[in-house]
Amino acid sequence: MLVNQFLMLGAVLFCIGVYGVIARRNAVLVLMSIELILNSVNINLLAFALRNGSADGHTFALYVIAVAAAEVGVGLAMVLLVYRNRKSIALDELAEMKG
Amino acid sequence: MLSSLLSVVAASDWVSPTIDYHALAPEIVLAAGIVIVLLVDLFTSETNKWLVAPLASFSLLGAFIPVVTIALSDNTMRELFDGRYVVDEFSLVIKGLFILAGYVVVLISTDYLREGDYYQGEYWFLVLTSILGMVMMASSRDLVSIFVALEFLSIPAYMLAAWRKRDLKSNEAGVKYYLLGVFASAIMLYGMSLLYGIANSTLLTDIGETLSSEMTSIRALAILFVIIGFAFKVSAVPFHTWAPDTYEGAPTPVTAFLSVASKAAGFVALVTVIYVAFPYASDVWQPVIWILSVLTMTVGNVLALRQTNFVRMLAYSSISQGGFILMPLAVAGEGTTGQSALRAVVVYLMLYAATNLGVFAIVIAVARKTRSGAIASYGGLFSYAPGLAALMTIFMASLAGIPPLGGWFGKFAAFQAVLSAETNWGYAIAVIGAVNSVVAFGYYGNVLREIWMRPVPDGDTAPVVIQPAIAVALGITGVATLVLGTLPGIVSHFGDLASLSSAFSG
Amino acid sequence: MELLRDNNWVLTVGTFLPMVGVLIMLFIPKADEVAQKAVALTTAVATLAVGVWTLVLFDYGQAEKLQFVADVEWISIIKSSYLIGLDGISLPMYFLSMVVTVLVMIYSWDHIPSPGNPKAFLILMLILQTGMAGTFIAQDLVLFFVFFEVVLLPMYFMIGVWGGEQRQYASLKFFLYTMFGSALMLVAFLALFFKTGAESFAIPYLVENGASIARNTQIWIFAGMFIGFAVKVPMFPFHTWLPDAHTQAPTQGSVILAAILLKLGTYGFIRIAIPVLPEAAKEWAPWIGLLAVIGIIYGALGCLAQTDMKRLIAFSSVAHMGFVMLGISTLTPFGFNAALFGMVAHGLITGMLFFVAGSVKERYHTLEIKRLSGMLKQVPRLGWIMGFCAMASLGLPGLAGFWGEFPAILSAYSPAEGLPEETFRTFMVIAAIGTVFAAGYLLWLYQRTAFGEPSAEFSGHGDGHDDIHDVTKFEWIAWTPLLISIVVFGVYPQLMFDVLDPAVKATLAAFGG
Amino acid sequence: MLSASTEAAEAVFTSGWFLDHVWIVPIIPAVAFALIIFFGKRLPMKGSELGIVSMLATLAMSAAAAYQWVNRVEAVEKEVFVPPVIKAWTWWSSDGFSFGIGQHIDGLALIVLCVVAFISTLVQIYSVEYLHGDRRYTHFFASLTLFSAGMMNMVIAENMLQLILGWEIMGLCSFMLIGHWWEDGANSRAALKAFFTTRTGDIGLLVGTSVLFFAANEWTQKTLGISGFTIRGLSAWALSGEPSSTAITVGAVALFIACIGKSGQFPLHTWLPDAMAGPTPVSSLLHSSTMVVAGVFLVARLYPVFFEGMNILGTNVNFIVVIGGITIIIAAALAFVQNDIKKVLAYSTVSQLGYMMMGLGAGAWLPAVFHIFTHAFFKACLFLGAGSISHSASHHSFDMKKDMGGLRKYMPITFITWIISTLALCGVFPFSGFFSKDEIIDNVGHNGYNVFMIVGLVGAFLTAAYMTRATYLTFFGTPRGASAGEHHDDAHGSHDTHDDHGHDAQAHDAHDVHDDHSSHGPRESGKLITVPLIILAVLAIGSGFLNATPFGEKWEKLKVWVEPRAEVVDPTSVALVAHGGPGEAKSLPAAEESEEGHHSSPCGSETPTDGVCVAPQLNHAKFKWSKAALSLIIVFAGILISWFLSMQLYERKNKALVGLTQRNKLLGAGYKLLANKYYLDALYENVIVKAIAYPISRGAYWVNQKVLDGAVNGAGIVARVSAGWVYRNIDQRVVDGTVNSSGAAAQGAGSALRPVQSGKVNQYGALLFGAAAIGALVLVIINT
Repeated sequence: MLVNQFLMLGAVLFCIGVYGVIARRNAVLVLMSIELILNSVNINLLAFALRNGSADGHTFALYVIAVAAAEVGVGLAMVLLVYRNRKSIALDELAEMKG
Repeated sequence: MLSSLLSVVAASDWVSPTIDYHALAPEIVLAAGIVIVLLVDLFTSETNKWLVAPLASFSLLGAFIPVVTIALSDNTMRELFDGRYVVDEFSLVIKGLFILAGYVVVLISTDYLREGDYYQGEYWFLVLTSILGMVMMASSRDLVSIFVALEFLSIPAYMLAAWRKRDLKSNEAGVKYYLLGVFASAIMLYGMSLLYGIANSTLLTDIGETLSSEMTSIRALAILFVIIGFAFKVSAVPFHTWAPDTYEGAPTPVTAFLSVASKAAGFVALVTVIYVAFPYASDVWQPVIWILSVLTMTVGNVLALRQTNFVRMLAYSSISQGGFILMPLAVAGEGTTGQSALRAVVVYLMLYAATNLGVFAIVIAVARKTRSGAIASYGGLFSYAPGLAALMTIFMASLAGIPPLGGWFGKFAAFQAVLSAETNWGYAIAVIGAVNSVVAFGYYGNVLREIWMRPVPDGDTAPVVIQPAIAVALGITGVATLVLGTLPGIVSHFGDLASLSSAFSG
Repeated sequence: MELLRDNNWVLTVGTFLPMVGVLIMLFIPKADEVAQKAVALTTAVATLAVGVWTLVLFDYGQAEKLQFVADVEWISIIKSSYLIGLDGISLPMYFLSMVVTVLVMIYSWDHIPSPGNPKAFLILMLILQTGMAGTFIAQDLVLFFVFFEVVLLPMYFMIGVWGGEQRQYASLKFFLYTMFGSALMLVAFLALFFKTGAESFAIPYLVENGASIARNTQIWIFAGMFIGFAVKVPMFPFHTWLPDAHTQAPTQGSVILAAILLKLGTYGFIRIAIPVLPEAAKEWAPWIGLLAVIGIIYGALGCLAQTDMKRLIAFSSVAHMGFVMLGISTLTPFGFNAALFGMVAHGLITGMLFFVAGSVKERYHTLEIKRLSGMLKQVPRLGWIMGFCAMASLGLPGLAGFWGEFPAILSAYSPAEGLPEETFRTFMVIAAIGTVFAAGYLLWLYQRTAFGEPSAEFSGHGDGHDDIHDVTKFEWIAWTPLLISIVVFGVYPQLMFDVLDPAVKATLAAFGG
Repeated sequence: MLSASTEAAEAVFTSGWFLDHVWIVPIIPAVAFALIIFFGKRLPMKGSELGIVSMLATLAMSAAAAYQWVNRVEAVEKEVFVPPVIKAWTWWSSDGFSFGIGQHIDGLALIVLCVVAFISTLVQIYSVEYLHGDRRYTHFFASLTLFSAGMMNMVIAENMLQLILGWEIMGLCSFMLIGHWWEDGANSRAALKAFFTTRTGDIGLLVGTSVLFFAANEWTQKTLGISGFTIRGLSAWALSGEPSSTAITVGAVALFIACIGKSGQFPLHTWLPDAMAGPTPVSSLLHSSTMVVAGVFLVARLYPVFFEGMNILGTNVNFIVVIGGITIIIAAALAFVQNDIKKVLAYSTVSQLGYMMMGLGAGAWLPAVFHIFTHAFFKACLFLGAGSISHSASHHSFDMKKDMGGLRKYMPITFITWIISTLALCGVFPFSGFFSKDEIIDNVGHNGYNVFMIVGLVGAFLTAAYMTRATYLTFFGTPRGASAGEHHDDAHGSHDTHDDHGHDAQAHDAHDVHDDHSSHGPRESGKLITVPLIILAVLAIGSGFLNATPFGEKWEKLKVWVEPRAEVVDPTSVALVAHGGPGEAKSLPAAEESEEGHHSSPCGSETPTDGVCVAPQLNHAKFKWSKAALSLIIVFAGILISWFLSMQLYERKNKALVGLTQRNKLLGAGYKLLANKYYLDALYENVIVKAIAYPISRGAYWVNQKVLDGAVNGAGIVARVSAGWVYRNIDQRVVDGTVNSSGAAAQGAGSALRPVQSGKVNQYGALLFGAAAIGALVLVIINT
């Protein structure tokens, strides 16, 4: 079974995604990094579903994909909004409020 | 491989599940309300947009009716979809809480929106959607449905936070909330995927049974990641960072909604997961929640002390209150403590909702006059708006936990639960909590000091006009705070939820 | 313990009647000050009437039993109930709280402190009254806690809104201190609840079952309660809120604070901490005694250092409450009686002193001892009253103060069995020395302010000192009952000891005496 | 035993209504006090009539009671213990300890009661004129009356608590009365000092009472069924052989400290001369004849306790006798250097109180009590005489050198009464002082305290000398200052200009009255003043014959009437506890008679069997004319030497005065005159001092002013300074600081944490995941 390899892949993707979220200043890149994490989750789910032989994982993965799409939609809309108001999507400039 | 999978699916004959429509009635009413609101908003002219707000409130009140009828029916334990969606006492109480809290949010939003000329129809749609997500959350007993419910309530909330499109702060609030929220839910999802792998099921009860055996590092990791997802939602330190910025930037009614309903939803999910999925893994989550709780109440408190913006202060206060709500969960796994811990959480949530919504109602009413969010702008409120000042006093005292105002009983129940464990960890967190409850008065008292003892900052002592909707909201929350404080017996049995905590009683 | 349930409406009515007054006042416009005052005063008088009726109904032959007991379900889920009752220990304090409220109301008729707003002021006072009376009748820990806390907010506002220059600081300090204590106290209550089998919060139940708790646990639980009550008393070193609070509070606030609020702490010791946790009490008693005598001397030294009259009186409270705590720390019925008497006596005397200080402030606009002089000449009646109170306060026999002080000293000679005799005898001598200090600071105060020629600053005619006048009608009405009580209890202390003694003995049954 | 007690029960002691109702006596003035306070100002005589009437009533009642007591005593044989007439009601009870209030009437109580009532009456009558027109006339009478109530209550006290009650009321009244003219800071300071000093002594009273109570209570309850506060209980206990020596010694010493404070004994005597700041009637009543003897009275009252506690008769030295002896000499020496006539008398009082204490300490109980009795009359007379002078002759001045001299011509009555009283004070036969003082000295020696007998004789010499000096300065020689008709404002400005917004008219009236009679120069005082003087003078002569030992036992009336008989009695006879109403009071059953006559009573020397004792067996010295002659010679020597020196000075002074008077006429001012008088007086002082007591009195005075007084004042300053330091540093910094800084710490923590909330999403994310990662790491490590 390739389950372990899939899980490793999932873990690696997860780490890459986390790194992206933490390190990237560009909002869109951060969004994409989050997508990476979600995909790592999907891989995990599918791998486990294969190993366990149940359909739940697949179902879950489908939900995740759907919700992720919605999320990205909202996310991009927001980034657009910010861009319209600030002409920039650099996240570290978004620090009006702090402390 | 795929074939084997398909054979598994094919092996069991597809049986259309019997659906208990009575049990789903609140959700159905809400969904219908959402659609109607959207449609009415689409097809009415600008001048008739005011119709939408009453519609939204009616749909909420309409959704409340079935909650009551189910509660009054003989069967208050209804399992749907193989136990993935459960309507029991716990969920009913919580649903009632969400719906009523939503109703109050609608009340305090109405005039705010009309005067701000914000996109009314969509607002109501999003609020109702989010509430629907919360209502679903209360019944979800499956990883998938929990996840869906969570996103259902979160995504509209992200948009609501950024509602004032031209306002940079609102944008910032939305973006921060969104990015961190999605990040946290991604981490949680990762944990869920691991859980699924371990238990080979997304059903919480199955997971619970699987986790009763020996703990491994991967299991612990899964549990931790899931908890973190909800800890973000309840803005527990150190996953709280979004809260102050979002609360400050978001429109005030939205902040009220986030700090009460959204937070409550997070706790509901956390409680569900802990009680149903992890009852036998208390070795893992108890210390985690203990630390979260201590950090949350302490950091929230000390940071709140330094705030000058009222809403931001409320954000930290809300973080700190979250710490108190977490407190009983930190020992929920000990013996029979689970039941009293659950009761404490539920009761605390109710009292906190009533009080905090009241505070926001006043904030909206006062900000309408002063056009400022600074705590100092409340100076001398007592001299020109004694009624509001008195109510604010009641709410602040309730948040500070001073009898006989609502909040005290929440704290009391929390302490009671913690101490009933009779463990050293329990005593320790109780003492820390006690000290924190004193520190908290530092900032609540500061507000009272402004209101009662300071001069009016700009000398403008024109009375504050209170719109009817706000007045109703204030009435509901004020009476609730007072009555629940003096006669806590009324709510306390709502927390007596045997079904959910059954895992602990045996 | 047998409970007498006859006439059990009387306590509830007596406690919550002020809230009816509050409701009525809420509907009277703010501008109609006379109506506000009239309603408030009527309510207070009606409450007092209920109190008098309680005195009449009280079965003095069975003062050791709880009477007028009502037991109604309240928060059944946590096994707390609305259990109220009155015995010989509570009765004097319960009644005193009503009397003081009425007197303060009368005084308020023409003494609403700046910035005015009698509506709010009087409403707060009525709420305060409910909280105070409730604390003394509550026989359930949760109920006790609720009432104990109810008094906090009104007092916070009284100090913070109607107080002196430093009012905001003082009020916050008062609040935080007390809240700190009561938070730990609550934790202790809950621990007690669980350690006695999580059956009930009822004090009679806990008294029966508390002794079975393991000794070390008792000590810890006692520690929590100790902090809660000691802050309220206030005992050294938790006393620093007191001078600030007293000094800054408006006269009425100071009076209530001195007369009743401080007693909530000592009452808690007597009613809850010691009877419920006898073993721990024995362990703690020497330390309480030590802090008490430190308080006596320290409070006296504090007094000598003061330049402000009100602050001096405030510090004297620390010393006087030290005597009360010394009596309590002996764990003997004798000491308890002394302490309870001392509580009432201190309430009357120090309350009266604060009234006087308030009136001095009103007339002279200062309480600086250096600037005051020759009061006896300018305002002879006020001066004499002040002298009388000073004498009562320093424990002159024949006036109420003595019967709190002397028996407390006496009781320290032979503390309860198992307590270190030598230590307590040392305390006794120190406390006796404290009485001299009391004479010192009070007479020194009196000599400087009342004797001599009025200072030039205030002696001129017509230049802004026209308001230096002698005792007014309302002051007389408000003060006379206090003054008479000081004499009556001083001449015939048995009035109170009669009621106290059986109840105290019943309370201390666990100590075999 | 049993038969004896039944037999004894048959012997009925007579009693009487007055004797049974002595407890009413203090109530009369107490009620009068209340009436004066509330209604006094509206009465025609401003309340003084109430005071006087109440005093007369008490006097009548006490006299009647005394008469009935005498009957009671004389009805039985000498060897029979005459039980006191006791009544007690429960005053308060706590924890089973019952505290009574009532009366304990025996010879001692009655003799002091009569003295108090008598002197109070006279002083009040005297005050009617003396304080005529005073601004606080009514208050003055109220205080005087309350004082009498307090003293009487103390005298009849059934137990220690009641005694403390009276004791402290007296303290309060003395505060009010000394500070009567409080407009002057010096007066109020003196009042404060007096109260504070006596109060310091009262620590001893409280501690002593407590110690004795707890030591005795068990025994008294068991044996007598009464509490350990009762006088008779404590007395019986003390003599029962039961008490541990520690308890009783500690108790006795503690109580004696209180007596030192109250009775102005060394080293707490300094308040007494200062207390002369009060009006003269006050000095006369409180600070000579009644209040200050309270300490002496306490020792006499609880004599068995002191007897056992101090081991009187057991050794040659004890605390009481030492203190008494020191006080005699120290105070007498101080009297020489006073210019103020009242201060001379004050020190004389201190010295005489020393005699009383010394007598008590040396076992001379009866002479000491007798001396209380006689001293009251002549000392009151002396003080009132001084008051008379200041009132009518010296324009409210008490300065003998500035404002007196030669007054015998102007004030014959005052002069004669003064001389009589002075002779009594000096102890000249047959004046009353002779009988009492000589008895003390005699008995002190008899009981083996030889050193103190010499002290007593020296004291007698000094007494004679300083009184002669004072007499000379006041009544002989040439009038000076105010007595010469001069008017100087500073003297009267001190206390009779009491202007006030509200009372201008009245005050000015009073002022005028004073000016009126003062401006006429020295003359005799009015009847209200002289009549009391005469009465007192008569008693100063006559009172001594009540116990005139030189004339044989028949004359020793007081011994029969007052001295309790030291017999072993059945416990029930002293154990009476009257919880009932007044009607139930009953005479005590008679006591068992001692079988072997009164001289061999075991009381005080060994443990009594089959009963209890309430009085120790004391010895009485046999009077011998030879000893009396010695002391009389010493006294006369004192008088003559002093007189001789005074005469010499008088001559020189006269010479000098001629010149001075001329200058005075020329300059028309008194200032230089006064200064020159000082010059002469310094000479006078030097002669006397060199001749008699320079080292002692100067030294003593220095010690008094610098060391003792300094110590008292210094202690006050130290207390105040240290209090200030403690307050500023400990209270405000440490204790309060801790609290405030914990608040600051919380806020600081808030500030420190704020950078975490940087506002940057990436950092938030990092924090979020960082925390998760740490948690994961820990969990993984734990669970693998």
